[in-house]
Amino acid sequence: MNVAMQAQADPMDIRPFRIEKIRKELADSFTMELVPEGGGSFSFKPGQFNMLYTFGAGEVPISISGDPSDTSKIVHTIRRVGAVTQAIGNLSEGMAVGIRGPFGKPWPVEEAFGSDLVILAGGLGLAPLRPAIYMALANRHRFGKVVLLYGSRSPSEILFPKELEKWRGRFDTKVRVTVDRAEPGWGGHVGVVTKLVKGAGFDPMHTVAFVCGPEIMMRYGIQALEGAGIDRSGIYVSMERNMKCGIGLCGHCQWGAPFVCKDGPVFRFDEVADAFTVREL
Amino acid sequence: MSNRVIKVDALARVEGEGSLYVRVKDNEIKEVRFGIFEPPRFFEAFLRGRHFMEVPDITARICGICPIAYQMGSIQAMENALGIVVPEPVRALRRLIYCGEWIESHALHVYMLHAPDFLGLPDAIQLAKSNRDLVQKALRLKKIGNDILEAIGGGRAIHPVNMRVGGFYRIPKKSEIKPLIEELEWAIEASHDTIRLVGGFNFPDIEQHYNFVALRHESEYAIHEGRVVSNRGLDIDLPQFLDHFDEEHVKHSNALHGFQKPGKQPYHTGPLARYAINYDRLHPEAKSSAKEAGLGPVVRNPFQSIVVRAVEILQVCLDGLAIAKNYVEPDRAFIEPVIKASTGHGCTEAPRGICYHRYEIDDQGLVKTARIMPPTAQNQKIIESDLFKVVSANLALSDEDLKWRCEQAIRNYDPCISCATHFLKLTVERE
Amino acid sequence: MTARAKPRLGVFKFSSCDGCQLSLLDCELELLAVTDAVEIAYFLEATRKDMKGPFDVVLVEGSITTPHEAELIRQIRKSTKALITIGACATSGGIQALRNFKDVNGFLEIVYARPDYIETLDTSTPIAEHVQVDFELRGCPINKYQLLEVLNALLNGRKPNIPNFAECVECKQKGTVCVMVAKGMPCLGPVTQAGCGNLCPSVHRGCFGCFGPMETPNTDALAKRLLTELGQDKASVMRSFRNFNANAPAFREESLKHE
Amino acid sequence: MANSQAVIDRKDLDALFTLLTEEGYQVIGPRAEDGAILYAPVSGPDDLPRGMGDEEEGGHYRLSNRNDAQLFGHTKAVQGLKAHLYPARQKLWSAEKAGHGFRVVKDSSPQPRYAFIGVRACELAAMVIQDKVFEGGPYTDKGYAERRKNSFIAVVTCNHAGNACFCASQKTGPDVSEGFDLKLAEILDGSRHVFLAEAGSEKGRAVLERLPKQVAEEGDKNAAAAQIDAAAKGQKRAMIAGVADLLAANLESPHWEDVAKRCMSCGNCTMVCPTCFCSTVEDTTDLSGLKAERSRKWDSCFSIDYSYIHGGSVRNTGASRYRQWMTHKLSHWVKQFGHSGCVGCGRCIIWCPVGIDITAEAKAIGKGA
Ligand SMILES: Cc1cc2nc3c(=O)[nH]c(=O)nc-3n(C[C@H](O)[C@H](O)[C@H](O)COP(=O)(O)OP(=O)(O)OC[C@H]3O[C@@H](n4cnc5c(N)ncnc54)[C@H](O)[C@@H]3O)c2cc1C
Ligand code: SF4
Ligand code: SF4
Ligand code: SF4
Repeated sequence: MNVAMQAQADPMDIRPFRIEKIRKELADSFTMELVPEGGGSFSFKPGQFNMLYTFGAGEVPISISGDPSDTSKIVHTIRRVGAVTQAIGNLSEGMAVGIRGPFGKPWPVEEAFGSDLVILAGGLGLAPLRPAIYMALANRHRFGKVVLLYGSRSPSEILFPKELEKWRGRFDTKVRVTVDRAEPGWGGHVGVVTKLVKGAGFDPMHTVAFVCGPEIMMRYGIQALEGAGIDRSGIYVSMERNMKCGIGLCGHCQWGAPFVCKDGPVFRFDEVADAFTVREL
Repeated sequence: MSNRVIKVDALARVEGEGSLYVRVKDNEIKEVRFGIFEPPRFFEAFLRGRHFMEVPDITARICGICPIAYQMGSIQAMENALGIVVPEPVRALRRLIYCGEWIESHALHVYMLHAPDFLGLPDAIQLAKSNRDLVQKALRLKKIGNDILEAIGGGRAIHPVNMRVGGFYRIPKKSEIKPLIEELEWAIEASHDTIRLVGGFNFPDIEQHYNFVALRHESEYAIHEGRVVSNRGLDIDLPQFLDHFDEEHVKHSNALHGFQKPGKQPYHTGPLARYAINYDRLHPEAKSSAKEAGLGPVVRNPFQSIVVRAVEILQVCLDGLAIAKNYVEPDRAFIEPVIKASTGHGCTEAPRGICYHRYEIDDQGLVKTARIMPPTAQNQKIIESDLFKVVSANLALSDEDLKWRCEQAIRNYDPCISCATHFLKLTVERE
Repeated sequence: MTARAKPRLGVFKFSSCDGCQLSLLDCELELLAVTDAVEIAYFLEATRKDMKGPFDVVLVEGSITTPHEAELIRQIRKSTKALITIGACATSGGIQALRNFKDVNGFLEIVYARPDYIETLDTSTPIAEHVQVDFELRGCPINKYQLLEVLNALLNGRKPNIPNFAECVECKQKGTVCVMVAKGMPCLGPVTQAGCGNLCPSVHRGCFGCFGPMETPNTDALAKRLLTELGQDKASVMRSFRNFNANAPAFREESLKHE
Repeated sequence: MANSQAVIDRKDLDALFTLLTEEGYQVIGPRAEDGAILYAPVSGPDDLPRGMGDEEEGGHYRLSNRNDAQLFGHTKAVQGLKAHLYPARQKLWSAEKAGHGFRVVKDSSPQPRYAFIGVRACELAAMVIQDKVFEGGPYTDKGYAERRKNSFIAVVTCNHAGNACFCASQKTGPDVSEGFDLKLAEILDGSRHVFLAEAGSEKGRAVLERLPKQVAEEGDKNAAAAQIDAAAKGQKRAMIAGVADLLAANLESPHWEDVAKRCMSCGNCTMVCPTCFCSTVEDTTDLSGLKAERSRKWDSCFSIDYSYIHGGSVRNTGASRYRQWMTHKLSHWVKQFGHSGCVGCGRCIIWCPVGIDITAEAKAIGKGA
């Protein structure tokens, strides 16, 4: 297994990957496809992340947003927010980045086989969930209902619109998209994503939900899911904390007892529900 | 055409900010004003009420180029007030750190501020383009000065933290001084080369009959201790300094103008003065090197100050080497001062000239009054008089060239305008 | 050599001692690399070349103490992409900000025979009080390695590695014995930003705060300690906070409490 | 397994240093320097702090004169052995631009081989805790692991407790039963000055075998036991029982605010704590932009940057940062690594410039609850 392989080598060593393709997603975000410099494969599980290094600027944790069944490349979707993400954004095809990973606990897609699956995403939070969606759709027959609820701030900030459209077109999947603020030409839902939960039509007794987005959105999302009758133990969330090593040695990502990097980023909500209510934890 | 005004609003490659204003009418100089527009920083005022132990760290901030001069001057003034005489090894260490400041400051001035004038270049960066090796060598020489400052001064060359009233906070280990030996040996060779190089520059023909004032020590080429001596017969101890020297405030400058009483005579302090007064104290090697460069026992051409500076670099490298070689760790880092109401004087040779301090402290150790006379302030009058001469000798030059020549004349003094308070604006008005 | 276009650097001086800009010339081993990497377009201390803006980066030393300076800094801000202030003068007002606590006219009379010749403001203030500043580098003087790091980070589009935590961290990382705990010396280290390279405690003296307040200075807790276990009187505590960064808000407020 | 014990005479102690040096170790031991006991290179017993004791209290430390010939009459050094096994700054690799990409060159300089002499029970316990952190999980810190594996540990048992010590209540000392190569107890009785020695590993046995020694008498064994007993009984501080659960249940206690008024967030406690392991990485470049480097440096949870994520830091208040430090030490650590993160050495109490006492704060939280 991949993780085990990493454990043998020095996990602080970076591996160079070449940028094969860059696609602009939104005004401030882009997707990169990376292939190992000098060949090889890369496998990961949905929800895992890499530490992505760019020469001279530094290293940041970034979730993998590609298809887990495709081991020929790594896909990352990144928002430019600061020095490192800007520097990565300034690279062009053919240049190299450094990768350490994959790290972290994945979305439990396989464990959810047999249940309904609700995916609740906000903003860029769709990126870390996309591998789970790919995997769920590849195993569509193993699930009951599959529901994707996605909220973004405005229509022009909807991530992966083409794919959302494609998934919406599938008769076996329910996709609902909402925006906080409508723009001219928008005919869809307006309002917070949590409003979509009601009437999504899943069986709360047999549903597993994956939630990812800004912390505040996750808070309300979980409330809504719980309100709809899903048990805490069936809800999974993905957290973000400052990370310097990605492997539980630097201490930065502690969130109470768990290390977000190795005990997360995906957590079962009942195990961390208390932490969610503690300020500045 | 007969009326010209030459203005230099911001003088380059000097420390701090000053200006020059020259007005010429019918080929006759009407006015020369060397103005210092460095905004006032009021050191003497806010030193009042400070504890005497805090003073050296505050006075250091008068000037980032020669902080040792300001630290050591105030330290020695306080020691003078409190009757502290530091033991020989501490004294030697002080001399060594001062050698470091001289090497650093002189190397900076000779190569980076002054030499480009003689080579017709705007700066040392351009010089590095044509002669990178030379600039690298200059930088290494300068660095050796800084290395000394760092080794003794507690890790940094600008505003070092290790000097205190009574001695040092921490005694440098022998192992920290030892590496300086090899560096100084290299520096001695490099200083010989420097003297040869700058000795070969072309100097404008100017002779000035200066009233030279410098420190003189019984056995050393005076740096950090000595009596105040002039080439016109003055020979006084520090407490009498203010009986003979004073400063006045002129309208065109934020720095005070120093003069010698009576008659408000201008005087010259700095390398030329030190050299003339202490020629017999020069190390034989430095003396012969000066001779080879064509210098006699007195140098009267201010433009040749660059050569004298180079000789002084050699002198302090030789001095420093001897101290570093004989270094033994003093058994005590400092003598604990006992506070009493008193007055003390201190004077050292900053790279640019004598720097005088006087403090009055009360029985709590708090400063009642402070008086500091930095070298540039003392030299202001003489700089103006040099300028007068330079302009009269060069009236045929175009404004642009005359301006440059004037700047050079000021750079001869390596004036540290920040200490004199800063901004050289040269304004030459030709009416 | 680098493929980057050479950014244009300007170095400007306001009320100060020159020490911080000299730090750049003191980077002897790196200086030529700096001049390879940037074009020094304005640096009075080093060059006669007086190129006008626009600049890519401007380093500003010194505080604002005259009306002329207040005007000049506005012009400079307009002519540069990035403005970095260097040193205690530029980042907090410097030692000359001691005037802010007194009547400046009284000061004038002490130093100058003819105060009417002098044009000065009542206060010495940091650059950031006048124009927007992109990065503030602390220290009296700045640490030359930190200066190189900031230039370096800027050139490489990286966040500078300039920590804002306490000097104490530097002590312990270097293995320096705490002078406050082991020798009973007053030390401002716990409230002072790290970065000097742990100078004072390394030479067995307390830090006197030349890097200014750390990110979250609890000066109150320190002052209490100084006044009790360390046996300091109010006046000394006031003076401790009234130094090179006297005008930095945290230090100013603490010193006022002990007036 | 009962290890065989022997007695080494004080005058034969040199042999231990010689032997370890011959074996290629750099010998690190306690030295009195700059007014404190530090771990630093020592070349023989003469470098040890003979006759030196230490006086400790919250925010207070002084070296004292014992007026005797004991070499280990102090308690613990300012910092533990963390500074050696897990250096404050370590280069990880450098990289160079190459074509469109870059090439990484690992820093492969060999790790030092240290022999630590005079290690205290709490310090050894701290090492074992750091072993769990750096080597116990799926990922290993290679540098630490190598230095640790290379090291030789000669414990010296305590014969008295410092005022800040509370190892007894943390069950990490003062006795030591495993994890060492050699264990020494210093016995000074009139003119008789000996060390009761016991090997705890093969490495230790091999060394002990080659040292000049005599058979250990019952009297010496009893004396050593009595010392440990005295060190345990002499402890003035103790961590309250059940602190892990107590803190976990009191994350919102108003007492955190109270500590925050006194705490300066200076980070001293995290730096001197022998188990604290937080670090950050520093990516640097050269001016040409052609070379880059990465180092790892100690970090402190008291800094604002520590918890920074885009938009702001998670822990802005002093209260939340103190809570992070204390709850991590005493509570979360147990969940993370199966053991408290505090060995009761008391360093954080001594070296806190304002003398905040972790045992007292724990008690106060207990009362407030
Ligand atoms: C598990 C995980 C997965 C992530 N996945 C993605 C993703 O798929 N796409 C994406 O765009 N972003 C993702 N992020 C967020 C991303 O790591 C930050 O946006 C990034 O670190 C910002 O770095 P910067 O230097 O550009 O910003 P600055 O604001 O300049 O940040 C300075 C430094 O702080 C740290 N830092 C800042 N924000 C974060 C953060 N949110 N998390 C951790 N460290 C931070 C980094 O070390 C960074 O270099 C993820 C974060 C985590 C923890
Ligand atoms: S000496 Fe000062 S800076 Fe260093 S740890 Fe002690 S209090 Fe902090
Ligand atoms: S220790 Fe403090 S006073 Fe000393 S140099 Fe550093 S910041 Fe300045
Ligand atoms: S928390 Fe304090 S007492 Fe406990 S191990 Fe760390 S420094 Fe020692």
